[in-house]
Amino acid sequence: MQNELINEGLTLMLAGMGTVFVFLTVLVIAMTLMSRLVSRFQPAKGAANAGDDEIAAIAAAITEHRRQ
Amino acid sequence: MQNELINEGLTLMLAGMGTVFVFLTVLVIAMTLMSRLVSRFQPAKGAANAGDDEIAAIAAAITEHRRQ
Amino acid sequence: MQNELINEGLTLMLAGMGTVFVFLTVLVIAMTLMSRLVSRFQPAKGAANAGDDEIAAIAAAITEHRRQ
Amino acid sequence: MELITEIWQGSGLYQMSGGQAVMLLICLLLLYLGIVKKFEPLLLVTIGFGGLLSNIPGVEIATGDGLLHLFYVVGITTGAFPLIIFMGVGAMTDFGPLLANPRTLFLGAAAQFGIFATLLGALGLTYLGWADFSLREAAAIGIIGGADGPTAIYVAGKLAPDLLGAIAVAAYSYMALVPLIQPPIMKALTTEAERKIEMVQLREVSKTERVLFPIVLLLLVALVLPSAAPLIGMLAFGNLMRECGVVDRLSDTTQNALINIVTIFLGLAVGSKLSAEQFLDVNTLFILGLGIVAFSIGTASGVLMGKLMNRFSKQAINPLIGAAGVSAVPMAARVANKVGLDANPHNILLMHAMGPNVAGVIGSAVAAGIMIMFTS
Amino acid sequence: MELITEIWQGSGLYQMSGGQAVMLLICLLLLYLGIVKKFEPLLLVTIGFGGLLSNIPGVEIATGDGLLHLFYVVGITTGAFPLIIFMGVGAMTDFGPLLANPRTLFLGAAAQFGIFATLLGALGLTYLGWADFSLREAAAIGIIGGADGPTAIYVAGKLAPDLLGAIAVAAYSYMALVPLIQPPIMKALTTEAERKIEMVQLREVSKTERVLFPIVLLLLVALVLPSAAPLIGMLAFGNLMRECGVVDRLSDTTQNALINIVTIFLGLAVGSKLSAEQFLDVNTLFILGLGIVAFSIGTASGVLMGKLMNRFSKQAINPLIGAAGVSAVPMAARVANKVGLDANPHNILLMHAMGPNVAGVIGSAVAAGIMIMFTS
Amino acid sequence: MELITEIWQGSGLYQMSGGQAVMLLICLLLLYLGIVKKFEPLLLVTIGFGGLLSNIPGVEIATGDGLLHLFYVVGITTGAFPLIIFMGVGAMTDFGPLLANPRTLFLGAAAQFGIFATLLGALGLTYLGWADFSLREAAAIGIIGGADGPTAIYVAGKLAPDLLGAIAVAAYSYMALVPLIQPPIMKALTTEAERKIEMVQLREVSKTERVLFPIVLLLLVALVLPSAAPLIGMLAFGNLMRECGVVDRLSDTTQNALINIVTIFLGLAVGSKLSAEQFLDVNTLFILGLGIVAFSIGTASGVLMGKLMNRFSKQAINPLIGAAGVSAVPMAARVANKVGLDANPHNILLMHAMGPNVAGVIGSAVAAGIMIMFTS
Ligand code: NA
Ligand code: NA
Ligand code: NA
Repeated sequence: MQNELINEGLTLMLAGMGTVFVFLTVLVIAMTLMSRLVSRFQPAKGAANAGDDEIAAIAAAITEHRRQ
Repeated sequence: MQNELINEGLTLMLAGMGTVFVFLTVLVIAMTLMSRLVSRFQPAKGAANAGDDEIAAIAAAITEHRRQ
Repeated sequence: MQNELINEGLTLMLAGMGTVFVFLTVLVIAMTLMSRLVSRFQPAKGAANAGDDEIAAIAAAITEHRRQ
Repeated sequence: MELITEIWQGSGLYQMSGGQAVMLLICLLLLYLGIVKKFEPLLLVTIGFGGLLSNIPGVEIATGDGLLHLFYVVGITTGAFPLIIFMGVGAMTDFGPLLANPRTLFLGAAAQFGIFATLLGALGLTYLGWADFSLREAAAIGIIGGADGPTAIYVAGKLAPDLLGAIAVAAYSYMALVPLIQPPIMKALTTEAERKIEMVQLREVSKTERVLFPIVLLLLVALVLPSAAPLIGMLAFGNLMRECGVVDRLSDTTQNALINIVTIFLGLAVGSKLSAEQFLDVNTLFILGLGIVAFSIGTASGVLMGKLMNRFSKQAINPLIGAAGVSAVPMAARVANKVGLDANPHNILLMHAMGPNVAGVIGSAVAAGIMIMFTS
Repeated sequence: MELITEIWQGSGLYQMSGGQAVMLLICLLLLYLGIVKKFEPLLLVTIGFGGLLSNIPGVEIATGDGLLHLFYVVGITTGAFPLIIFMGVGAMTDFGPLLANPRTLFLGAAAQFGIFATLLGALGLTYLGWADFSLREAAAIGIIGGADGPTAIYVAGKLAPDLLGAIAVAAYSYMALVPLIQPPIMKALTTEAERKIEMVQLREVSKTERVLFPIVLLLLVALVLPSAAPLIGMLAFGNLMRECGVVDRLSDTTQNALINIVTIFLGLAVGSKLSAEQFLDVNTLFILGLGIVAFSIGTASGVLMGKLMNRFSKQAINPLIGAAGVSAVPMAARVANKVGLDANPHNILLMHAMGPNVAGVIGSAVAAGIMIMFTS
Repeated sequence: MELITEIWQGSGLYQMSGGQAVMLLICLLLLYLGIVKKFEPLLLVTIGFGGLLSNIPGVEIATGDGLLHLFYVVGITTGAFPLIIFMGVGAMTDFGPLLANPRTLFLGAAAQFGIFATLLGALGLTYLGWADFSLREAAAIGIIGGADGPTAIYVAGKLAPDLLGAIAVAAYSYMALVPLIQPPIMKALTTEAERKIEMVQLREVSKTERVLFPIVLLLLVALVLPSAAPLIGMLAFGNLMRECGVVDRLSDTTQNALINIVTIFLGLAVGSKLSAEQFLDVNTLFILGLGIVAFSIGTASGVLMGKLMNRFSKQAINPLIGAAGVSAVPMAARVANKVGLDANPHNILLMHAMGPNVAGVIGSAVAAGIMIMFTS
C-alpha cells in the first residue's frame, strides 16, 4: 500500500511536470502568435507616452481632489 | 387563462403608470412646498461658495497626505 | 429571588472594579518596566524626525499620484 | 498512456459543449464592447469576464461551491449588491437640477411607460404562444426599459433569477447604446423649432433643500409605496450622506472603495448567470428584442410628455430633455444636450436634462416597487 | 375601483401604526441631532436613517430577508462589526500620552465605576418592581457608562440583543452630550486651585515602546482576563498595524475604507433594532435615564480619583483630566482641556487628558470582558 | 474568597497549557521576523497576531463562534480570500517582461520541479514510516515550493486544512528567506562566465498585447486545464482590469482597499490555524524541512534550465534568471539581479528576471490545478 502511494506520487509528478510544460509551451506559442498578429495589424505605436500618462495621472489626482 | 394574463398585465400597467404619476406628483408638490418653506426661513444664502469648497477640498487633501 | 439579583449585582460590581484595577495596575507595572528596559537597551533616539516623516508622506503621496 | 487519456479527458477541449463555446464567444464580444467600444465598461468587463469563467467546462465556478456562485448567493439573491450600488449611486448623484425644477419629475414619470409597455409586450408574446413568460418574468423584462442597471438586477433577482443574465446584459448594452438608439426617435417626434427652444437658467439650490430632499423622498415612499422602500431608501441614504456635510468620510468611501468593490463582485455574480443552458435560449433573443422596444418607447413617451408640458407651461421646455427621463445617467442627458446643440449651437441643455435624468432613476425604482408588490 | 383599494391598502399611510409614526419622528430627531447639532454624526446619521427604514410599514427591511436584518445577523450577532470598528479605533489611536504617563491608567480605571453603579441601578429598578431587567440586561445597560460605542454594541449584541437599539442610541447620544454633561460635575467636585494646576510636559515616547505596547497589552489580557481578549485583542491588533511601521498600507485601509464601510453597515444594522415594538417601551426610558446616571458617576469617580492621586503623587495632577477617563475619545479630553483653560488660560491639558481618555477605552473593554464572563 | 477563586480560575495564567505558551512564543517570533526583520510583514504580522489571539486560553476566538473562526469559514474554506488576493496580484502584476520574452516561461516551468520533488519527499517520509502524510497532504506540502502564498493557502484549504497553518507559515517564511536560500545554490550551479552574461534589452510591448494576454491565458486554461481556472482566472481578471484602461477605478480599488482588507482577514484566518494542537506536531517540523528542500530544488532546476536554454538559444540567457522562476515576486528577481551585479557590475538583470518571476506564479497555479484535479 505504501508502495502504491509512492507510485501515485511518481505518476502525479510526471503528469504534473508534463502538464506544466505542455501548458506553458502552448502559452509560449500562443503569446508569440498573438504578438506577431498584433504587430502586423498595429504597427509599432511604442510606449513613448509614459510621460503623458504621468501628467494625466497627476491631472486626474488634482481633479479628484477638487471633486471630493 | 392566457387572456387573464394579458388582463393582469393591463391592470399592472394602469396601476403602475398611475402610481408612478401619483407618487411623482406628490413628490413635486412636496419639493415645491419644501423649497418655499426653506426659502422663507432661510433667505438666499446662495451657492457662491463653490470656489471655497474647492480650496477646502485641496487643503483637506494636503492635510490628508501629511497625516498619512 | 430579587434580593439574590441585587447580591449578584454587588458581587459583579466588586469583582468588576477589582479586576479593572488589578488589570490596569498590572498594565501600569508592565508598561513602566517595558519603558525602562527599552530606554536601557536603546538610548534616547528621540522623535525629532517628525518633519522628515511629513516630507516622506508628501513624497509618497506624489509618487502615489504618478503611479495611478 | 492511461495517464495521458485521463489528462485529455480532464481537458476543456475534450469536455467543452457547443453551447459553452458559443457562450465564450459571446462573452468575448461583451469584453470587446466594454474595452474597445467603451460600452458601460465597469459592468460589461466584469460581467463578460465572469461569463468566461462560468463557461469553462468541468470546474465548479458558477455553480455549487464555486466562487462566483458564492457571490451570487450572497449578493444577488439577498439583493445586497444592487442595493449597495444604489446607495453609491445616491452618494454620487446631484439632485440639484431636479430641486431647481421639480416639474421635470413628470418627464421621468412619462419615460417609465416603456417599462409597462414592454411588460405587456412580453405577455403578448406568451399570448401568441411564441414565448412562455410568466407575469413575474414579464415584469422583470419590462424593467430593462428603466435603463437602470442595479434596479434591473434587483428586480430580476427577486422575480426571475433564471433570466437575470439576459436582462442584465440587455440593460447594460442598451444603456451603452443610448447615443445610437435615442437621437432618431427624438428627431422624428420633434420639430426643428422645438429642438431649438432655449431654457432659462436654473435657480441655485440651497444646502438645506439638498439635505431635506432625500428625507422627504424617503418619507413619501414610506407613506405611498412601501414596496419601493429598499431601492429608494438606499438611494436616499447615499444622497443624504453626500449632502449632509457631516459624514464626508462615509460618503467618500461609498463613492469609491465600497461601490468599486461591490461592482466587481456584482459583475462577476451576474456573469455566473451567463451559462450556456440559461443564456442560449430563444427567450434571450426575445429579451434582447423587448429591451430595445422598451428603450424606444420610454424615449418616445418622455419626448411626447416634453411636448405636452411645453404647450401648457408658462416657461418654455425643450422636449428633447424628456428623452433623458429614461435614466441611463448621465448618458441620456448628454444625448439630449448634443441633439439640442445640433439644432441650436447656443443651446446648453445639459443641466436641464439632468433633472429628468435623475427623475428617471426615481421613477423606475417606483415602478420596480409596484411590480414587486403586485407579483408577490 | 378594486385596484385602487388594493393600492390604498398597500400604502404606508393605510398600514402605519401609531408606534411607527412616533419612531419615524424619533429617527428624524436623531438625524437632526447628527446633522444640525453635529452629535456623533457618523453613527447618529446612519442609525437614524436605518431607523427610518426599519419603521416603514408593510415591507421587510429590518426583519426576515430584509437587507438591514441581514447586516444585523452577519455583523452584530457575530460581533464582527464592533470588533472590526475596534480594530480601526486601535489603528487610529495614539497611545503615546498613556505610555508617557502610565499612572493615568488609574483614572481610566476609576471612571469605570459608572458602569458598575449603573448595573446596580438597573437591578435596583427591578428590585423595586419598576422594571424587569435581568442580570445580563443590567450589565449591557451599565456598559453605556463606558462611553464607548463599539464596546456597548458588542456587549449588548451578546447579552441583551432586544435592548441593543436603546443602548446604542443612549451611548452615542450621551457621548455627544459630554460637553454639556461633564463640566458642571467637574466644577462641583474641584476647587478653583485644583483646576489651575499645570502639569509638566510629557516625555517623548520611543517607537520601540509604541510597538511593544499593543503586544504587552494583549499578553496581559491573555494572562489575566481572557474574556476581554476579543475586544482588547482587536484594539491591540489595529494599534500594532499602526505603530509597527511595516504594514502601513494595511493600517491606512483600516483607518479609512474598512472602518468607513463597517461604520455604514453597523449604523444601519443598529437602526434595524429601532422598531416600534422594541424601542417604544418604558425600558427605553429607564435606559436613557440610567445612561445619563452612568456618565455622571463615571465622570465624578474619574475626577475624585484625580484628586486622590494629586494628593499622593510627587508630580502635580490636575484632577480635571480624570473626567476624560470615561473615554468618549477625543471629546472628553477636549472638555477637560476647555474647563482647564477657563480656570487658567495658560493651562494646556489636552495631551495629559488623552492618557486617561484612551485608558478609558481599555478600562471599559476590560469591564465588558468581566461582564461577559460573569453572566455567561 | 470564592469569588477570587472564580476569577483566578477564569484567568489565562491558570488555564494556559504548555502548548499554548509555546505557541505564544512562536507567534511572537513571527511578529519579530515580520516587524524587525521585515520578512513578508503584510502576512507575518497578521498571521502572527492571529496566532497570538488563537492561543489565548478559555475564550472562543479561533473556534466555535469566534471572529477568527468566522473569517476562516467564510474566506478560506470557500477559497474566496486567496482567490481575491490572487485577483489583486493580477491587478498589481506587469506581465510586460514576460510578453517581451515568452521563452522565459520555460524557466518558470522548470522551477515547479521543486513542488513535485517535495511531494515525493513527503510521500517518502510516509514510506519510511517517519510521517503519515496522505497524497492530498503531500500535494499541499509540495505547493510550498511554488513560493506563492495565496496559491499555497488555496491548495491547503482544499486538500489539507489541518496543515494549513504550518504550510502558510513555511511558505511566507521561506519567501522572506529567498535572499539567504538562493544565492549559494545559484553560485554553486553556475560558472563565473555564465553569471557575467549580459542580455539584450527587452522590446517594448504594446497595449494591445497587454490587454489580450490575460484573455489568451484564461482561454488556454479553459481548454487545457480547467481545474486551474479559479486561480488563473482571478489572476487574469485582475490583470485585465489593470491593462484594459477602461475600468481604472476598479483596478485601483483592487490594488489598494480590497487587497488590503482581504489581506488582514486572510492573515487573521490563517492565524486561527496556529492552535497548539494543530501546530505543535512533528508534522510541522517535517513541513518546515520539506519546505526548504522545495525552495532549493526549485531554485536549482530553474538555474539548470537556464543553463540548458543558454546553450541552445541564439540569444544569450544568463542562467541566474532561472532562479527567479520559483516566483516569490519580486524578491527572487531582485536576488537574481544582485547575484548578477556581483559578478558583473554592468549587468542589470532585473527586468529579464521579472519574466520568469511572473511565469513562476502562473506555473505554480497550473501545478496547483493539476494537484487538485488528481487528488479530488
Ligand atoms: Na429609469
Ligand atoms: Na470607557
Ligand atoms: Na511559483
